Amino acid sequence: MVVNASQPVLEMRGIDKRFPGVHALSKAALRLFPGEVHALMGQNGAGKSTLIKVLTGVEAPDAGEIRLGDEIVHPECVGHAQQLGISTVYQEINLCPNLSVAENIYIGRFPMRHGMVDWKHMQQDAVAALKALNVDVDVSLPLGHYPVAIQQMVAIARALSTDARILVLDEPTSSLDEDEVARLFDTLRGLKARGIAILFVTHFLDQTYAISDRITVLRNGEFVGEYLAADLPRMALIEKMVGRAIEESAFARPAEDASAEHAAQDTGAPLFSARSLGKRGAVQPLDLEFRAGRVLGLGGLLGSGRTETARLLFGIDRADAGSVDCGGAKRQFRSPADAIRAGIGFCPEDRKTEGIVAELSIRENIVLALQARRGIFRYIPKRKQREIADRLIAQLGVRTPDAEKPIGQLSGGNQQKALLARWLATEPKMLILDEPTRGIDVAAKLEIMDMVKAQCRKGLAILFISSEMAEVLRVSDRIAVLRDRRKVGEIDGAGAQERDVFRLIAGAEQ
Amino acid sequence: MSRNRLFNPALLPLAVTSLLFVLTFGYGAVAYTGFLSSQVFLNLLIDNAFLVVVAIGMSLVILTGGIDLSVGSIIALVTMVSASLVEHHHWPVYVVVPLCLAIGAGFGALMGCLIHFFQLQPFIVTLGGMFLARGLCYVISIDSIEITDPAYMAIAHHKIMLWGENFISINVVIALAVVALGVFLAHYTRFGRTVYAIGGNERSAVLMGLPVGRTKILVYTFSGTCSALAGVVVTFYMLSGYGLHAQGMELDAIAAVVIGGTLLTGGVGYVAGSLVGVLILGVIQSLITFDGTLSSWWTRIAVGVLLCAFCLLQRGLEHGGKRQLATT
Amino acid sequence: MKAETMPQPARFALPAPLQGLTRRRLFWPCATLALLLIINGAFNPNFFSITVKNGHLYGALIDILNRAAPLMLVAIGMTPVIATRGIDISVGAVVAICGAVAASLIGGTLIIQNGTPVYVSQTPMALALLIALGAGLLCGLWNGALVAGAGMQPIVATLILMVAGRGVAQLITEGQIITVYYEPFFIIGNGFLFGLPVALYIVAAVALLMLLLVHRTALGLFIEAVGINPVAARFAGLNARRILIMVYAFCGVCAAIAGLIVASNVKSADGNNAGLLMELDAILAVTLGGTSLAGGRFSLAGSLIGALIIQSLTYAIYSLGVPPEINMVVKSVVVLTVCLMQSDSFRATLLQHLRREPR
Amino acid sequence: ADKKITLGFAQVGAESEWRTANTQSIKQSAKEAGITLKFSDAQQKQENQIKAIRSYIAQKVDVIAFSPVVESGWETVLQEAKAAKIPVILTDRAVSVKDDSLYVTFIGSDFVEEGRRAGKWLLDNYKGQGDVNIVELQGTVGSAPAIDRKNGFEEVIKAQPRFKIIRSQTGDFTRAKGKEVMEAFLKAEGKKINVLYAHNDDMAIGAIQAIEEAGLKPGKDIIIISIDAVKGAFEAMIAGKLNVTVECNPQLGPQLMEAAKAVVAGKQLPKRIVTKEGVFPMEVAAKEFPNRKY
Ligand SMILES: Nc1ncnc2c1ncn2[C@@H]1O[C@H](COP(=O)(O)OP(=O)(O)OP(=O)(O)O)[C@@H](O)[C@H]1O
Ligand SMILES: Nc1ncnc2c1ncn2[C@@H]1O[C@H](COP(=O)(O)OP(=O)(O)OP(=O)(O)O)[C@@H](O)[C@H]1O
Ligand SMILES: [Mg+2]
Ligand SMILES: [Mg+2]
Repeated sequence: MVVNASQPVLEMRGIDKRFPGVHALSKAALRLFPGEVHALMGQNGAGKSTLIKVLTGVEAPDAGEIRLGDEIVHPECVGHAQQLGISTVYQEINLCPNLSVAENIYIGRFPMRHGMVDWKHMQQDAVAALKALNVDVDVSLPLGHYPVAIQQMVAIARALSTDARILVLDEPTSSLDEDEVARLFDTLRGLKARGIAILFVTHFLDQTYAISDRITVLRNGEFVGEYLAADLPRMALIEKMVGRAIEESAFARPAEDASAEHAAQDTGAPLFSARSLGKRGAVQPLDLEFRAGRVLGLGGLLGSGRTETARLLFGIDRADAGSVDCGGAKRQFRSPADAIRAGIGFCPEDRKTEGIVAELSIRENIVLALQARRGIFRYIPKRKQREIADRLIAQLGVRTPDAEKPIGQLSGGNQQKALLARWLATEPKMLILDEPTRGIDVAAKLEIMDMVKAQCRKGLAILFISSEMAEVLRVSDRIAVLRDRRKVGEIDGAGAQERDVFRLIAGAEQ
Repeated sequence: MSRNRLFNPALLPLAVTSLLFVLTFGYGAVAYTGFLSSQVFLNLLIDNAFLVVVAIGMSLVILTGGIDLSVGSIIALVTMVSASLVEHHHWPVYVVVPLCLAIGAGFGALMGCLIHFFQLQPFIVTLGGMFLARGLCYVISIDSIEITDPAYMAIAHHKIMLWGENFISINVVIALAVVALGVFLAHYTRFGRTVYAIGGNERSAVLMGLPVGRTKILVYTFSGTCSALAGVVVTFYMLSGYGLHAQGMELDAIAAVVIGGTLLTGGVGYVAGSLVGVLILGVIQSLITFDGTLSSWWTRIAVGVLLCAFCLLQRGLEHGGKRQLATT
Repeated sequence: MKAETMPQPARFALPAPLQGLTRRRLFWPCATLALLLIINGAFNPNFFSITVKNGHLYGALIDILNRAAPLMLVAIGMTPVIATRGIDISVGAVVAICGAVAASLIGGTLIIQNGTPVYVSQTPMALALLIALGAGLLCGLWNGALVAGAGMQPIVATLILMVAGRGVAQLITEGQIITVYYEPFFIIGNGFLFGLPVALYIVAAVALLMLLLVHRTALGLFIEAVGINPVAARFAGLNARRILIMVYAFCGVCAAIAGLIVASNVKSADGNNAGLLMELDAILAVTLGGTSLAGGRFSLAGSLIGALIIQSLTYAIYSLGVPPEINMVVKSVVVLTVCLMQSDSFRATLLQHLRREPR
Repeated sequence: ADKKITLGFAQVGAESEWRTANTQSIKQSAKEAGITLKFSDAQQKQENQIKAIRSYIAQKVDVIAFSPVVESGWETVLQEAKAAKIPVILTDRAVSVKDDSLYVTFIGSDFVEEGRRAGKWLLDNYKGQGDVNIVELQGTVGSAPAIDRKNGFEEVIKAQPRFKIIRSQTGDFTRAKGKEVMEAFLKAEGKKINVLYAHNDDMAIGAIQAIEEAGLKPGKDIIIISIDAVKGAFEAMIAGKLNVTVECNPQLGPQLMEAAKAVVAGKQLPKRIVTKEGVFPMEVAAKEFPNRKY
């Protein structure tokens, strides 16, 4: 380890930042040494992203100093920070969906030839850069054609392709599956060996311990401490982040509810079932059954068609084969509104573009789906809206001064909770959760999982999609496995292991 | 790896638009005698050269997600300034033209600065610019000023003979040069790609460290310069300065750009498409004059209906085309 | 920081969250309007005087309100359209169409009744007005269908009606100015009720209706959601298309009412000139009122104030004796100044410079 | 004639009743004269007119006629017409070109002269004593009739210093604007206004409404002079609300068709064909009204 290199490349001290109504950072501090991977940890809204934005000149701090080597610097804009040798992947994917994949990697520093952008050269470079991350896509297509995970890989490729002294990665792995993460970590280790300092934010503790040398913890915008990863046990880290102790058993798979009533739910008629539902070019016709009080997990690798299945179920894309059976009635959902009326809710994986309505308040975002179902004229009075919003905010622990704040100003994890609140407000019969824990901190993840379970117990059916296989295994009663947009099998969730799923996936290969 | 494909789907709108132009022209050729001649096609270029020039500038602005309503007025202002300098003060053409371009650039840069530094909406700022430039015309003179300067006359009357009796004017050369410049800027320079990035997502462009502010100001400067150049082209075309020249041209330009396949929300489109857009507007007009039986109001209705039919067809074809591409 | 807190005059108490919002949003438009009125008053001593003439109030302020009525209506209609990220540049043409429809249906034929000549309407007036409003609705639905149904870009979709609509209006009037002789029709644009112009009551009614719809139903929420993030709105179960069509239809109806007021006011319909360039003024009014053209949050009251700002400015130009040649220059300078004043970053820059000056 | 003549006519637009009457007259008389008419509407844009003329050249019509939007800027396209040996007739207003062989003849009225006549009528018929305060409603800023009618009028009333234009503002040739501007004038100047000079009848009719609403008697408290002599003006005169209107004759059709035939037959035409135009004061309105076609 190079951790003990004498002098830090970067030192931030006493950083203060206020937003209207929020004290996002107060006396936050951070030190980065060359050749280390440094994890910045903290709960949702702890101020991690804000600290990074201050570092890279997106937000101006109200107080504090930033020292790069011996110099005090005041990064004015992202371009300036890049010149100073800081390369960043921001939390929400900040790329241009209309530009080609290759351009997204190289824009700002195109290879030029005769004063013109050298497209050919650039595309070759882009293919190579992505190959290093094991991504094989047509780099000449617009980025928007690809799912979030690919976009995230492109963002990483962009940051890696600069020669920076400092690499900042704000939750780069939130949509990636394990293979990709492993590949990314290999690359990071290579960079580390070259003496590059890497700042890394994640909510996956496994990943934190797999890659980082040192950990800085923030809580409520304040600096809690800096630790060597090796010296800080997992539960201690959680305690530092959350500010209170959490029992280890909370992370285990909850005990089975073995009541007779519960067992009956597995045998009776399902609440909803997809009957050879499919769409050409998207998903091969498949059957899925959703039972009250049961979680159906959807397993599969990146691009296996999980999101597309969810979209078909929710009526976003129109299926060209099959139907959804709701309590005996065959339905073909033509729009999300149809699905919602049938009692389905859907938390999309890309919350920025498909989930939140950024400039509207949290309250308005929460009641939106409920109000949409009631129509224009059966208006929920403001007072009632506030009641609903406040209740759900409290229930889900959304960190916000009040419900009238624009949802766009919340930290990512809190946005996700607010979206969940939107669907719980409609009291659905079934909830589709596509990557619901993306970007959510450990404590909140537990809360959300508990919520999911609690709702389940009240008779909600859930379709659960997550790139984190462990999570799927932990909550699902049954797991359907997809491969190449085809269902290849279904296994019982209880006692299932990761290798069972992988065996299914591999089995389909022959 | 870039997969080989027969056809790049991003080019579909452009192809559809071009196809529709050919179809429309073909219809005219069948329906009206005298329509099927190369000079009728060249006349489209001669008569719309200024619109082509403005539309190129406008394309870049629209690609950033902005809009420039001041173009028509800047044209009028430039014709007025050149006419009064040339006629009343006897300045030579080689001084007047660069000066006019500088005025246009300055005007555009000013609007760009307002938009960027004070976060004003492009629509309003350029609307203000539109009123201002038009107003300044009348400050110079409310009457039209005729240009009798021999140099101007020579340029205006110069015919570049192509084949047989067919000719184009110098304006056409200018317009095509601007198209080439526009295409080059948009697709082969950092500036151009930044324009697209801003249109795609301005915030992302900032976070990618691109020079967003500078590019936005430059885009309006470029559009201002194009408008000024279009003004010069108009001066050659009509040999007069007049405060009422090019009224409502901003809408024609916007329509041409949009018909050319560029999205008003920014980030998507081809600069070359705007040339086709202009040609389509031109051919609609030609069809109506060749018909020559429509009353004033039926003329308007016909233009509207053709525009509508055209846009619907374009959308339909694109939709169908996308499906075809998706299934193959 | 984006939101600048500024000193605010104390106002009547509103519920706390509402207070903060209205204050910040409408402060600058109101200030601008006040300033323009003061300038008007300074140069024209009679400006604020209101007398009673022929049993109704008479004065410059009444004129401004009365003249602004059509613009206010169109601005009310335009606001939700802009909130959904759209734009409707066909309103001027719709004004012309509806005025032409009403005028040509009503007309006025001279007959001798009990020895006195009276003008009677060719079509019952109520029916004629309904048909005119229906025409407006139809225009709006057409725009809505093109935008929401065919997915055309709003500016181009409405450009079609802007071009063709004027032709339709002229077709109805056959290029003539249709003069109306039927007295009851004049009430809409010229009549007075309790001393105030009837047109104002119409504006108030439409504005009230819209305010009710926005604040007492979910319409406001839906419009804003669709304007800010149409995808997310659809995923939340909104029928974005239906909302778009409604919004354009409403805009068409507003323009139709404006058309009736204009036609009634000059007792005639002019297919070519009625409502000419009104779309620009309406868009300007909406923006001056603080609604962003990028869609999302909107303010109806702001748009009304915006319309009044424009009309006061026009009035100032007329009554101050500004030579017509520089009308446009004056207008543009005022508009740009107002926009700058409303820009937070401009005020911040200005304040910085002022602070730097030695005291 | 053995072959049917084709006439390409590029109209300015349909911006006013006057223009519509003009168009109608041309269409009507083309039909009567057995001439094939190719008509196009430029919507007040010079570039559109030029395009239309180019397309007439491409269509090889026999004669081209047009009402120029402005005087200047026609050299290039007229030379093309000349090169194609197509004769050109101007209607309504002249163009300024160095080489006047570019057009055959010009049929039409003279806007400056109309302004002069309006001024002259005022000087001859104004009865009151002392200073005369005139307010002027101009046409669209920069448009030819607005400029010329203003100049003609001013030229005449300059002779008597007691006639003063105290306010002048554009009313865009429309009733609505005319009314709006007049309202503002009345508020600002009150009873001081003696005379209103409007560049067309429409604005005068709008202004009359404003004057009535202000409680004054148009035609008596304020003398009203306007130009064009459209039907509406006659109605106002019969009602005693408008004092005089100067005719600007749109019925150029018959003369144009005659000229077209003569040109094709190779006859020599005078460079300027003047149309018959009158001045109609209030007193003759009732008698003249039945003769009005537009
Ligand atoms: N532009 C803004 N305006 C107002 N408040 C903001 C803004 N950006 C962030 N905040 C607030 O600052 C606090 C810190 O947010 P930040 O995004 O830094 O959290 P985070 O630690 O990155 O959380 P997460 O893990 O969810 O990404 C939050 O309470 C958030 O609501
Ligand atoms: N490694 C990859 N290389 C190329 N294309 C990929 C890759 N991974 C995913 N894709 C693309 O992703 C699309 C499938 O996305 P979809 O979102 O349905 O999958 P998913 O199983 O939900 O994955 P995710 O984990 O991203 O949600 C396909 O169009 C496929 O082309
Ligand atoms: Mg964050
Ligand atoms: Mg997915």
